[in-house]
Amino acid sequence: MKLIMAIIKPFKLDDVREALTPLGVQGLTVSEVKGFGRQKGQTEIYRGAEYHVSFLPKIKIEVVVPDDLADQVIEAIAKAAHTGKIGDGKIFVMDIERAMRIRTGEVDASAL
Amino acid sequence: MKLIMAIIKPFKLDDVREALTPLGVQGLTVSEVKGFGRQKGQTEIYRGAEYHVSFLPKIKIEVVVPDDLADQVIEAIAKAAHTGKIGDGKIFVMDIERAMRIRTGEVDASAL
Amino acid sequence: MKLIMAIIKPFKLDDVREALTPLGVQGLTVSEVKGFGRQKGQTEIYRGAEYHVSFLPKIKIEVVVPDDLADQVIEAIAKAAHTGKIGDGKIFVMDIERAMRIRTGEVDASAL
Amino acid sequence: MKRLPWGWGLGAALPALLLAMPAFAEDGPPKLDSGDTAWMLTSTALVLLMTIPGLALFYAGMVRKKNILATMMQSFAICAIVTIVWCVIGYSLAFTPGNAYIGDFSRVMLSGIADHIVKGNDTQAFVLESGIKDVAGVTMTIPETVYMMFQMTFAIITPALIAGAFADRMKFSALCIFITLWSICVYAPIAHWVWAPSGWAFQLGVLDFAGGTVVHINAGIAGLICALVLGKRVGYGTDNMAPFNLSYAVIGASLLWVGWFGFNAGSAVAANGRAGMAMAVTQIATAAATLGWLFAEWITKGKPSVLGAISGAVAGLVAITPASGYVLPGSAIIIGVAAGVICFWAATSLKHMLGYDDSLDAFGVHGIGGIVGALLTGVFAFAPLSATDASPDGTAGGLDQLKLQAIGVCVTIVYTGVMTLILLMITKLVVGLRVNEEEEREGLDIVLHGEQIF
Amino acid sequence: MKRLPWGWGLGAALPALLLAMPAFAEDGPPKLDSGDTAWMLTSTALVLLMTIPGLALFYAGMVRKKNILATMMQSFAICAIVTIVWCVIGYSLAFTPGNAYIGDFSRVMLSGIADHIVKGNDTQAFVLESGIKDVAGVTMTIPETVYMMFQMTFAIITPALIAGAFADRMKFSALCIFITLWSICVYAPIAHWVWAPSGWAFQLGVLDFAGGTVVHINAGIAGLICALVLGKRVGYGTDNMAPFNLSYAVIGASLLWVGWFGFNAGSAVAANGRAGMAMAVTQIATAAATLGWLFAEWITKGKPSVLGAISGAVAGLVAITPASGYVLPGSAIIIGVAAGVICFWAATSLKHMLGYDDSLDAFGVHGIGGIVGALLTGVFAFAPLSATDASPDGTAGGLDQLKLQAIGVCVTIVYTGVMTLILLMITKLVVGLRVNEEEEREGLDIVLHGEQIF
Amino acid sequence: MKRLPWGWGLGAALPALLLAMPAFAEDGPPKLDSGDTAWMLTSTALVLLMTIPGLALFYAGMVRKKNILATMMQSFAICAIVTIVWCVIGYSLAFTPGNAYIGDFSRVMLSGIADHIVKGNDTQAFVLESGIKDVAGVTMTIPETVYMMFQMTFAIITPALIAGAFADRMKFSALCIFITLWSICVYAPIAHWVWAPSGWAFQLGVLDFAGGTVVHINAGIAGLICALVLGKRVGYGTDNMAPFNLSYAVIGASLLWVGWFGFNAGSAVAANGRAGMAMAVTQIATAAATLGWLFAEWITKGKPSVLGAISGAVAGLVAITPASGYVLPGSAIIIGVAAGVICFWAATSLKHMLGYDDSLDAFGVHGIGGIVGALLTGVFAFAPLSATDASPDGTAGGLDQLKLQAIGVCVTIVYTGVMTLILLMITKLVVGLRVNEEEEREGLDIVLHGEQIF
Ligand SMILES: Nc1ncnc2c1ncn2[C@@H]1O[C@H](COP(=O)(O)OP(=O)(O)O)[C@@H](O)[C@H]1O
Ligand SMILES: Nc1ncnc2c1ncn2[C@@H]1O[C@H](COP(=O)(O)OP(=O)(O)O)[C@@H](O)[C@H]1O
Ligand SMILES: Nc1ncnc2c1ncn2[C@@H]1O[C@H](COP(=O)(O)OP(=O)(O)O)[C@@H](O)[C@H]1O
Repeated sequence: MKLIMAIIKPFKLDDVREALTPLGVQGLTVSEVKGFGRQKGQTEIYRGAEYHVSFLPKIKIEVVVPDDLADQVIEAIAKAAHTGKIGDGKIFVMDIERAMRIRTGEVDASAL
Repeated sequence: MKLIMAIIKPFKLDDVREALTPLGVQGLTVSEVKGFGRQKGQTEIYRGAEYHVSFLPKIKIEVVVPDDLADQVIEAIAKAAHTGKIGDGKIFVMDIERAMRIRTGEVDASAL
Repeated sequence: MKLIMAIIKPFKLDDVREALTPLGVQGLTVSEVKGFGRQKGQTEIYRGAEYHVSFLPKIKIEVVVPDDLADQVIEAIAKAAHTGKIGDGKIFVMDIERAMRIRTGEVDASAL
Repeated sequence: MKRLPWGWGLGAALPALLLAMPAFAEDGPPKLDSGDTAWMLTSTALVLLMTIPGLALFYAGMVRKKNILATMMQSFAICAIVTIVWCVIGYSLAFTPGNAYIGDFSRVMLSGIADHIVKGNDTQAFVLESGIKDVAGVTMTIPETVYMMFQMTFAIITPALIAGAFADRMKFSALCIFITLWSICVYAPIAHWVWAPSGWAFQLGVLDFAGGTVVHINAGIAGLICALVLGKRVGYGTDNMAPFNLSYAVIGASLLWVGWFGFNAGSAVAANGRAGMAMAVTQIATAAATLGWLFAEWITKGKPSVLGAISGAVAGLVAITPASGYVLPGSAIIIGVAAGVICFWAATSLKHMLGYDDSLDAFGVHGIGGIVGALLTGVFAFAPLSATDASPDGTAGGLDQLKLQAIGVCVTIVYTGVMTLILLMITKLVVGLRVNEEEEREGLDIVLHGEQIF
Repeated sequence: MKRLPWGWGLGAALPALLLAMPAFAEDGPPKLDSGDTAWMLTSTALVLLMTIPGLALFYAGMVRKKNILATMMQSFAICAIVTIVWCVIGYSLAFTPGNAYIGDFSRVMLSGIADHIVKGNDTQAFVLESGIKDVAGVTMTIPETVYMMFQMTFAIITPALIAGAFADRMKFSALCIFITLWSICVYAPIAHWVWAPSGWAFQLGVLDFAGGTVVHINAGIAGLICALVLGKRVGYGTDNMAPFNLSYAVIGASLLWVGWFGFNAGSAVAANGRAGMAMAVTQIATAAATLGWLFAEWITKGKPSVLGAISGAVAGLVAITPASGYVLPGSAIIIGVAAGVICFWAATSLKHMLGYDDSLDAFGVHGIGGIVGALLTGVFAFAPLSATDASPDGTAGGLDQLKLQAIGVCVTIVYTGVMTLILLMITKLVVGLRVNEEEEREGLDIVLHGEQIF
Repeated sequence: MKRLPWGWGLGAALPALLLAMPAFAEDGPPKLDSGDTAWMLTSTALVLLMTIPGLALFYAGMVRKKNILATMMQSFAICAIVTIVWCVIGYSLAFTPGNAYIGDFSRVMLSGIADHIVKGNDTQAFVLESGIKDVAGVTMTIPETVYMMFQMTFAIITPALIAGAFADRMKFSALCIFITLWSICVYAPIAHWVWAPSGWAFQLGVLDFAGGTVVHINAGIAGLICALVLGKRVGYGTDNMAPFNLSYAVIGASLLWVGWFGFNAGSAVAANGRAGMAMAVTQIATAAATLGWLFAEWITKGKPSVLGAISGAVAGLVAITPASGYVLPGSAIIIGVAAGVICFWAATSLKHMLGYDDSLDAFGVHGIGGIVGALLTGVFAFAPLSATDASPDGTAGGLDQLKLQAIGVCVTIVYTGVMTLILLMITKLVVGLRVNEEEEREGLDIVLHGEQIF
């Protein structure tokens, strides 16, 4: 199994989720994160004190899928999250050794 | 070493932490996440605009343990986080190559 | 490529980011997390109900770097995040199989 | 057009004290009453509380996180802008005799407002002159400064209400220009029609105790036009636009409720039985509307929402506004329930049927609620409450009065609709109306003001 | 039972003006005073502010995130429900003569409240009739509408206080039913006993200036019964139930403090020296209680908490309530410190010893604080303050008065305890009292109202 | 030194009613006026609202998350502490005759404040005695309790303003000690100088209607000294110290604005034309200052910030405070714009040039704004407004009056500067002033109070 971790623009979350459902992805986990990258933030000024907002709000999606689904999932995410503007984000892939569904104790592929 | 990543129901956090202490787990990291899965959320209606809450609040626990402890830890988490109702969550296991304790510079097993 | 995941004290974030820039690290992702470890929290009392704050606020940095940069990055983080006091945090290293930049479709090293 | 002043539209200009202190007219200048002045000073503070922080919170509690500060800023900046506009020209245009359609320039920069001050104090109470021979002015028991201030708070909240319609997407520069123009060209004349003794609606006998037409229908229709001209928010209908922190909206609605006592009971311009009855029916209608919306929603959608309850409360406050000095508690319950149910339908069904994006339902709640209230005032007006010395019979509800009310409503709708459209076009030419799509996505807080909340 | 009215329980019905304007009784109908009316209109707004948004924020600031909106909704919905109940039947039951235990139906739907209105205004001030031959009524200087409204805000806040005890777990439908019944069957009679001239406690001479028994002991005991009947929250004692956003509680406590000036100084029913002294002792006792709780906590727990400071403030406000028109500043400090320290002990130790789960300490603060205040009123009452024309000696604190106070406290405890239990049982039969465990875990915001904050 | 009382500094002690009710001086004790009393009771509530929750929110909205509760606690605890200090000794030192520099002990523990109470009510209004033969006292129309309470709210907010300068780093124990000493040794004497008829500044003819010197310059300078003595916050200039939740600051500023009506219009000590004009110029200057800061920032920094708008509002409120009873609307606009622009410069440039860390700009807004206002009062005073029976010509602005104003400003700066330094040193000796670095990093909420928000 693979853990696909995608950092995307927040307003693309619903698009991405909808793109994954047809592929049979039944679950995923998202977190609010802040990203630092080529995309530059704004400057905030509070009574003369300037703070450059170098960290921009992003959404991190973590989804574990069977090996054979990984390519399609990556492609689907990349397509759905694409705007072509700087800051669209990244997709990283890692190997998952084991998975378990807590409710049933099922493991690996059937746990997803 | 293994990184054990568990997505659980929020109110189970204390139970899980208490279940890990006897095993000698001395540290772990948790984040608030939102989960999408088989468990269905509620519908929110704001003046006629309906939003289906497909993302439910979950807690993600990340704990790095020596290889030999992994099985026990997985089991302990699974047991403590179990309610038997849909949405109990998942446990994923990944390989960790290196670990370091920032304070002392200790590495690997002794860094945990 | 390696995913370097560092759990650090919140006020060290800017130092760490600044330490990484000279190494050529162009992006990273941070999340607010809560850490449980040797460092002990405070006790909160609300009208006689005591809650021990066992989880302390930490920042998790996730940065993906080419293999050859990993050592320097780890070192730089460790140095910048160091205070020598308990609770300084950990650095974990994982293997990343693939990476993709959503905007351009570039993959692996050139995606970082 | 020239009728006896018994059929006044009055509202905030209620000559309630003609009765209470008949001696005034007889000899010497009208006297100040410290109790009435105390209540009007308090009412002024209460109505200001409605806009800042009341409305600021009510509106900010319904938007997404990225627009919370910008939404609060709208109310706050409008408060500052309209204060200056009112002081420079607005008050003069609204409350000096002029003609039936607009006042004159005699109070520009509030000139002359200190004329009666001798040794630090007003030596006589304010008389709102009719400027028309044979038509008596409205004699009050408070200094002119206090009347001017009380009216200013009405002039402030009205454009601030409109902001609910264009929230989340209007440029701040556009807001500054549009609101300045609107306050002068729309608010001041309509206030003059209805509340100045020389105004045509006042003379016609349209009843509007505390601002159903002047404030709510006016703001509601202007809001609708804004929503139509600016267009829908980016992502409307697809993105999740759930309120970020509805608890702010609850605080805001609560402060609106409390502050509205100043709005309605203050419109008696005295601390007397009329103020007491206005406060009572305000409370009762608001509670009835809260429960009306709440149960309508509970029955049709399955759950009684908090946003529903507070929206109902505001709908009730709006609807009882024109009626508050004229109706009895029983009628207040009916007006309240009607407002709650009808506004519920307007905000949850009508809006979606018609397809405009009135972000925070300025039209659905204030426009519709104001119309409901203005018309029902014509139905339920209880004669002894509106009676005065000059008009001992008062005005009773009925078909005749309903017609007058309908005229008031229609003319207001047409005038504010057309003028708002013109002023928006002017503003568009000068600075443009809307931020661009990317800015809208990023959020107005950071884009317009360079700030954000956590 | 029938004594001269000098020993009235009075409280909010204080015949302060018998003194100030003795002419009333002599000839002509009692006259309205615009200054007194202004202050009572203001006081009404202030007391409403206590419930919404004051209490809504105070309570919402102490619950977990998932219950914040539902907790605010409790205060808001109770405000709407009780308004209608009061208008329909509550006011009539409480403030018409009836008998010693309950009023009659003469003011149902507020019928007759507009009777004295001629030409838009009340021609005479309100007299709270005793209905008993040879016992004078309480003559006021304000219109009846204002008195009715002022009393309504008391009727609103009392059940809203109870909600602190069943927060986090009661069904909203159960709340609607229970509060309606409670307002009619518990609040109205007790208000009648203590504040109507025909009430037995009024006649007996129980002192309760602004509602120690009627409001606080009443709500506190009802809260205790609710906590016992509903049972503990799921996870009580094991889960972390730390307040999500204590800053709301600070805002709420602050608004309670400010609003309480209307509650206590407004209970003079006039803008006079009695109101001034009531405001002063309210401020002083509250400050003393804040510091009392704060230092008690600092010494025993090592840190002075913010929740402690604001809880102390509320405890002080509660305790000075029955005493506020009768005691001098020095006594106010003693009452404040006593309330702060004793309520600290009740909320942090007694509750855990007895093991009930009164979520937000409705009993620990309002019940205990109310009892402390009611009894100390009997100790510290300063005769010249409670003196009137009819009773030129006033009532001095001492063993005799302490006994009367204890009778008032005990009867209230028993009556409200028993009745609350019965009404809860009825409600349970009709719709059930509590959400189920899973719903409670998920949180009332989403489960009951379909909404949530960020 | 002994001059006729026509040149009083008056401020909150304005003998406005000498004019309105000349009968008082002639025969019998001065009479209470219920309307004036109603307004002063209301004003007291409004000024308390400024501190809790107004200032608590304004300040808490500008700090980082970890210090939000501790910042609110500062305002809340100061409210409690100063209440007791004022009751025990402060009021006596400020408002009894004593000598030109300090009052006496005749009102310690408010002894004698109930002396005129007969049958529950004050039989006569309060006269603020001069204690000097041939110099008349200030005769009021309200009870002494009300005057004492109104003044108490001023005594509360002044030290609470200072807290903005040492926010984020002072120990709570140090705060308790320092504020107690400061209230007695700095606030009480300065209030005596300016507002007691025996005070030297009063006699000299320094104009300070509602507290430009006594409240704002005083607090601003004390804040500057605190900032210098305590030193910069850990991480100042490097860490991100952006406000966590600026929306709180908007609510706070709004409540300050509304409450300031009580502060300024209440300083007329009557519900009359002077109060009306004071309210009007307060509103106008505040709006002008809001727009002044806003546009200054828009032009120089590119964006109009919300923090800028609300800071401008507070700067305007501060600057109009000493002038509010003496100037006309046109002057109010000038004072407002000047305050907005100058305070913008002080808070954004001057502070950085001089390099002190005044966390929330207590000095930049209150100190500078107060000085601007105090001096411009001397320029713009309009004679008919300050005129009275005793001084029929009033005081007109001009070089002479400007000099007097400058004297008032300078002496205040020196006295408060030196005394604040001494009291800080004493406090440092007793408990230390600052938390240690690690505690400061962790945040005062958890370290000092053992609590935190989400
Ligand atoms: N090396 C990296 N490791 C982890 N996260 C990264 C890395 N580089 C970029 N990111 C994340 O991806 C986001 C987008 O990157 P950015 O450089 O701004 O634009 P783009 O993806 O278009 O090149 C960043 O905000 C950050 O969250
Ligand atoms: N494939 C997946 N990848 C990542 N997270 C998942 C995945 N499937 C489920 N989850 C997480 O697990 C949670 C529970 O899953 P769900 O399908 O609702 O119930 P259950 O675990 O009982 O099957 C989800 O809310 C989500 O956070
Ligand atoms: N085994 C672990 N797995 C995951 N995170 C850990 C682990 N041990 C510690 N951490 C994280 O590192 C943080 C610091 O650890 P702690 O034991 O308090 O101090 P130190 O790093 O100085 O030994 C913890 O708060 C937690 O977030």
